[in-house]
Amino acid sequence: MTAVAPGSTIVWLTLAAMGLPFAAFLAIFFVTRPRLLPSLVISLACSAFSLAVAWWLLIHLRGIDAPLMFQALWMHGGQASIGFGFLLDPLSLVMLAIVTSISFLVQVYSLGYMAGDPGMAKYYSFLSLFAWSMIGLVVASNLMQLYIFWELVGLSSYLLIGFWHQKFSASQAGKKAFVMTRLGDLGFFLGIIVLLLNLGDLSILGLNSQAAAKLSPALLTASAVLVFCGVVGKSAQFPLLTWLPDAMEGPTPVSALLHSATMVAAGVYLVSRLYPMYAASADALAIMLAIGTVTMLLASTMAMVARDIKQVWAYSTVSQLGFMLMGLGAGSYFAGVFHLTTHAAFKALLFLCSGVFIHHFGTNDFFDMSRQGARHLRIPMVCITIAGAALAGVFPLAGFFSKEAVMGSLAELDQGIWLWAGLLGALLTAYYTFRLLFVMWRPLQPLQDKQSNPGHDDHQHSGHSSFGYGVMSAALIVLAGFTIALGFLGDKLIAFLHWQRPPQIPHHTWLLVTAILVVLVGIALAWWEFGRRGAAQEGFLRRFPALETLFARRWYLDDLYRRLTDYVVYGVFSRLCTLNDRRVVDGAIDGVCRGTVGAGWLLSFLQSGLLQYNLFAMVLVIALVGIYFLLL
Amino acid sequence: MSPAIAQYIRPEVVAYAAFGFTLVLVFGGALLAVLPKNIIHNVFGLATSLVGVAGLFIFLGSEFLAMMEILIYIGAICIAIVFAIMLSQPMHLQIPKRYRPKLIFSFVVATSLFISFHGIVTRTEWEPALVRGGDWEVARLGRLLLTRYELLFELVSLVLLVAIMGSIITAAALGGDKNPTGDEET
Amino acid sequence: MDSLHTYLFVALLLFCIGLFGLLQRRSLIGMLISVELMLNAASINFLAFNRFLGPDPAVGQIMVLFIMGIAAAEAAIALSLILALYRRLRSIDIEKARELRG
Amino acid sequence: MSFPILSAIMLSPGLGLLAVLFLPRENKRAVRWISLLSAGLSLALTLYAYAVFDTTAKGLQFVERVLWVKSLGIYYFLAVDGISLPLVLLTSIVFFTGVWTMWDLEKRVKEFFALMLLMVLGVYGVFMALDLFFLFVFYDVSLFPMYPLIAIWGSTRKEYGALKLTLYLLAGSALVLPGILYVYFQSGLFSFDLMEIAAAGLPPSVQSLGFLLFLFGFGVLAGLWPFHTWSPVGHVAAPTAVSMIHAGVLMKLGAYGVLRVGMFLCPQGLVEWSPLMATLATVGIVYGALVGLAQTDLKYVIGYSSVSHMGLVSLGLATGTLGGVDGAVFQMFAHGIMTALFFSSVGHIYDRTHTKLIPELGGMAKVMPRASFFFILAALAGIGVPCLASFWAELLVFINGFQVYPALGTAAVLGLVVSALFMLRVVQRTFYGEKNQKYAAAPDMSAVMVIPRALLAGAILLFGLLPRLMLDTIQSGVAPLVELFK
Repeated sequence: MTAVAPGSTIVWLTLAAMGLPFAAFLAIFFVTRPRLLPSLVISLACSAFSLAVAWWLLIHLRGIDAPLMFQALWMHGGQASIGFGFLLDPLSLVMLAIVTSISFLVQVYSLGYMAGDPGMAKYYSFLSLFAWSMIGLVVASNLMQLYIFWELVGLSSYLLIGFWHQKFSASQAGKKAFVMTRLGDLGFFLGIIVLLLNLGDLSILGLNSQAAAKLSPALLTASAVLVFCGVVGKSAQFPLLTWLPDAMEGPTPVSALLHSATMVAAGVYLVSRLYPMYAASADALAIMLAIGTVTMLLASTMAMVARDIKQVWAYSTVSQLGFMLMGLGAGSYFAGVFHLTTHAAFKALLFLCSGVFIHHFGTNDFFDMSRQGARHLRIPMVCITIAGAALAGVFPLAGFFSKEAVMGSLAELDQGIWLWAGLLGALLTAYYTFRLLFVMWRPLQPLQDKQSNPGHDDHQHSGHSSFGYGVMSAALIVLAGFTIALGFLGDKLIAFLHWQRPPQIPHHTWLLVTAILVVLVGIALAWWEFGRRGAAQEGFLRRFPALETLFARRWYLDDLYRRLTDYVVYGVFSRLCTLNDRRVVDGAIDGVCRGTVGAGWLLSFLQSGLLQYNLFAMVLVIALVGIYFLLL
Repeated sequence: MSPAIAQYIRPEVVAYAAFGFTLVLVFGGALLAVLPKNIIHNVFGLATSLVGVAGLFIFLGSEFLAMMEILIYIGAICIAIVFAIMLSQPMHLQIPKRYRPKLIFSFVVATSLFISFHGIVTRTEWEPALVRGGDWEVARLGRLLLTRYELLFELVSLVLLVAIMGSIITAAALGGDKNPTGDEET
Repeated sequence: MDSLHTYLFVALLLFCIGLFGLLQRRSLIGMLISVELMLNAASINFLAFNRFLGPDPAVGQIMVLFIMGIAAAEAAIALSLILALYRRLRSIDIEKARELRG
Repeated sequence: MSFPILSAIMLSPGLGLLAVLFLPRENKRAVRWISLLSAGLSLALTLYAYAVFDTTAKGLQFVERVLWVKSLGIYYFLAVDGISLPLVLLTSIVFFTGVWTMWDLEKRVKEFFALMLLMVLGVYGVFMALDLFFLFVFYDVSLFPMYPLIAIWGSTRKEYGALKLTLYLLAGSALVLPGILYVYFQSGLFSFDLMEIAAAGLPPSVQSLGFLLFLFGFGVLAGLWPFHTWSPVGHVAAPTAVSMIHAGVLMKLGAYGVLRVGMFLCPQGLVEWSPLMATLATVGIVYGALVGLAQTDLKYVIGYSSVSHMGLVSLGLATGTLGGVDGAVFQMFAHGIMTALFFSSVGHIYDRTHTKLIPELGGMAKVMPRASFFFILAALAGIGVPCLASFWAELLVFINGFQVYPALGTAAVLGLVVSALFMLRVVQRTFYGEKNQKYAAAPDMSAVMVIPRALLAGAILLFGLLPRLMLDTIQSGVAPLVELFK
């Protein structure tokens, strides 16, 4: 697949789409931070521009048959020469469209949500920084540039999570997110080095085409797995997933933008970007499939017991990401990407609706929300139900089609276990989604008077102005539209992704039926325990308390990491090193000083006033020298 | 004198006897100067030893030096020492107690030096100078002192002058000391 | 009597006796006496070389004269120092003079 | 001969020193202005030299070579190539901002600036001199002012810190001197000129011992692992500008010494001892980060992070590959600027709150947003966030480190995660959290004082976004050097 040099208009437009958000960040952060309005205008204008460019490119390049690549030399040192530029092919165009539209919607939504927050300008500058790094990541032409923007995305997520840094928990969550993703990036970086040293060049097209040929299978799998570590870190997969639920400390629009649709999807995007390389090594796909499944099941169990609305959606994001990786691991490139697209839409919608509720009721716990009459807010309730249904995979909505695509790919695999895991995951997803929806629709003891305490969970702000509510609901409606429409675009997407030559995906009617059945069972279970008139709204897990605390404590992963860092890193290593530093090295040096001083003191005895001793010494020496020469 | 004794009074025997007597004088005096605790015996020992040394000078062929030796060493230096003894009061009463290890230690050091130097002396082959003058006349000595070694002569006198002045000043500095005897002080 | 070695032996013995005296003496004057002995030992050496090996007899004798002169000067100064020391320390015991210690 | 720009750069602090010495003590303003002017002059000249420097031509430029002592073969030989020019630029930037940061110093201003000017004169000399004799003389000239600067104007445990630092560094130079003499005599040329000796080449046995001497002699100043304990103690004790210059520039002196004298004269020595050097460096990286975790004093934290970053430099040098040495030199520059920014912001915090202890300092971001911004930017650069200068350096060093020593490379990269953890932990403990009531009244940086820090931050950002500005120059200097190691 040789790359075609794009026309100059495309070059300038794409570079502008990449550069403008960065310019906005610099302008807002350094210049217009004190004055709010100009900062908002700059940030929204740049985001709108990138959105327009993205959609124009998508439409304009709809029929292209070869990727467009433009690259300029950014840095060269020794044999590592790193280019900067962009690569436009169906995958990056689709992802670019998703990223820019959701970031624009979130910026619009934040006008309402963050109104009155003292650091709003700084918040928008960080959003622009994130937009720049995400766009840079999506259109990156070589793996190193992708890695650089990958790190920048991590940085902006750190800044945004810890936005309200007066709250200790927020700064703690930010630090945890950064360090955990950094741990993943460690593997990614090593993978890049291995690829660079063995392949010489890191351009994505080069990797996809020659990697399988040039690298030995073992080396290919090793580098694929190492790069996958980055995905595990960034998309919060099995070992490193505890940072995402904590990342909910950040403002909700941030959770909607970063921690549901775009940033965490970067990992899945990376895998699909290098899919030909991954497809070449079966073991890498197997590992991906395994980790995806484990994460999916683990996270959905955690979501079943969470009481905080954002935590539920965070766990659901982790599990859906696992689901996407299962799709990719099962060998279907289209399933992963399709689910990623639909998931971005409805998960963002879920978060934004929860944002409205949090903004309105000031509490994150959806049981209190519903008791305070959450069901009276018309638009968010309808949107959250649509999105919830899409998440669970109810028929007409986007979620159903993409889940069905993934299930289809799982069915292709020879071992049946993966399919069963997928179905179980679908069941659990349906259960915890509708658990939340039923609790929201049918509160147990609804407070009669609908007093609205407009307090916000963490910052003061005078009653939600109608403008704010209007803006927020506008964003919700647009996203709801997407959730509904996206489902039907499946076949157009698959054609687009495979350069107009879509592979024939076998269609199992029995799979379709079982999927629908499983979802209905999940909904019924949720209805039985939460929706029914006399339901106790406690969930069947109440009967197994041990299991419930296990899920609530995130399978004790957090405690493991806490113990690891506290005892092993702080306790053993740094104390050991400080001790060594203080005692051994310093000790040695001070010892030497004391030694010299002591020796000096000792020698002073020789200088006793007694003349005769000196004489003794002198004569004795002469005599001994004489005798020595005699004996010689 | 009976013939038995006569056969001993041959000139070389007399010479050896005389040499032996000088050696006895020298070493006896030296031991006397070193060993006894009483300072007066030491001075006396020194004097006898120097007389012996003067004798040796005669054996070594320069009578003038022997005379000089007796004049300077015994005449001047020993007398000066005696004066010092007298001036520093009844010190001969304070017999400083002998310090045994020091004694042994210095004996060891002295003998080790003796052994090493003796080894050196016996090992080296002393060759006499190629041309050797025989003129031992004192007049020549005087002429040389005032011609070739004139500087030496001046130097010695200068040193002596300075030494004398120095000692006077050191002693004079103490003149101001009201109670030279220092008895009353505690 | 007429071989160099005997004279060297005598001088060396005298020198070592003087040295022994110097080292074990507790009083300054004793030390002075021993120094005189050592100086005379040196003079004997000079004259012995003068008689057996020296090119010109006069030189040796001048050297000995020189030694005597210096010895006299030295004795003079030593004695005045001894007196000064006595004034200061009330005794001429060498062990007491320790001001110059390290 | 064209205008002797290098001597001009070096002597402008010299002239400043003379002028300051003749000024009356009370006239503090004049002293400050003159030292700032001389620093500004040397900065301007360096920027001009940097612009005029022709990156395509390999080898030395702006050469000034005058025979000084015929019998010993000592030449007044100043020249600059791709390796030393960035470091001269670093010195001028850090010195200029250092003098500006110490603008409101009140205690014995004249002596302070005189000593600072003397030190910088020495540093310029080392970076430019290519004659072993002059190199060593300037090396010691730059070391000696360190003692009075820390002992008089320092803070916590200043006497101990100053004494320890100076003794350490002199012990280091005590190793370097025999090395120089050893090389001088073994080469048999009876000339101290570095180029001549390198051209003539030394027998391998000489090279191996010579390299060892230079490695450990200069390594002490470069903060090589076992000899690093003086640097945190020294930095904590030193006043702001001195620790800026010291951590920012003097530690690079050591690394430059190892590079210019050690590796240039004894390439075989490097080939032979590079495993040792690489291991020590990697231990330094991980060790510095780990110990940094346990510190409570801000300056200690920065001190240990400098040890960790200097370990990176020595790892880069140890690889001996083009990319590795490139990365090492770039890291010297980037780390210099970053540490200078670190110390100037901590200096500001310390001057206003008189405490550097992290537990007491919580929530400073609200109290002094500007100082916190600069500190956080430096912290992010320290972690190696892309688009900031030290990212590219670390990238190059890790790639080549991994290529030459895979195991050490992985350990070094692991050190990166630990350093991220400890830097963020410090930032969180010091700046985030509730507004600090105890120091609420502490004033933030005045507009004038922001300019020097902004200059440093701008340099980090500029060379982060456009690394080729620096890398092309460095490459032209490193290329001829790397051939020697084949």
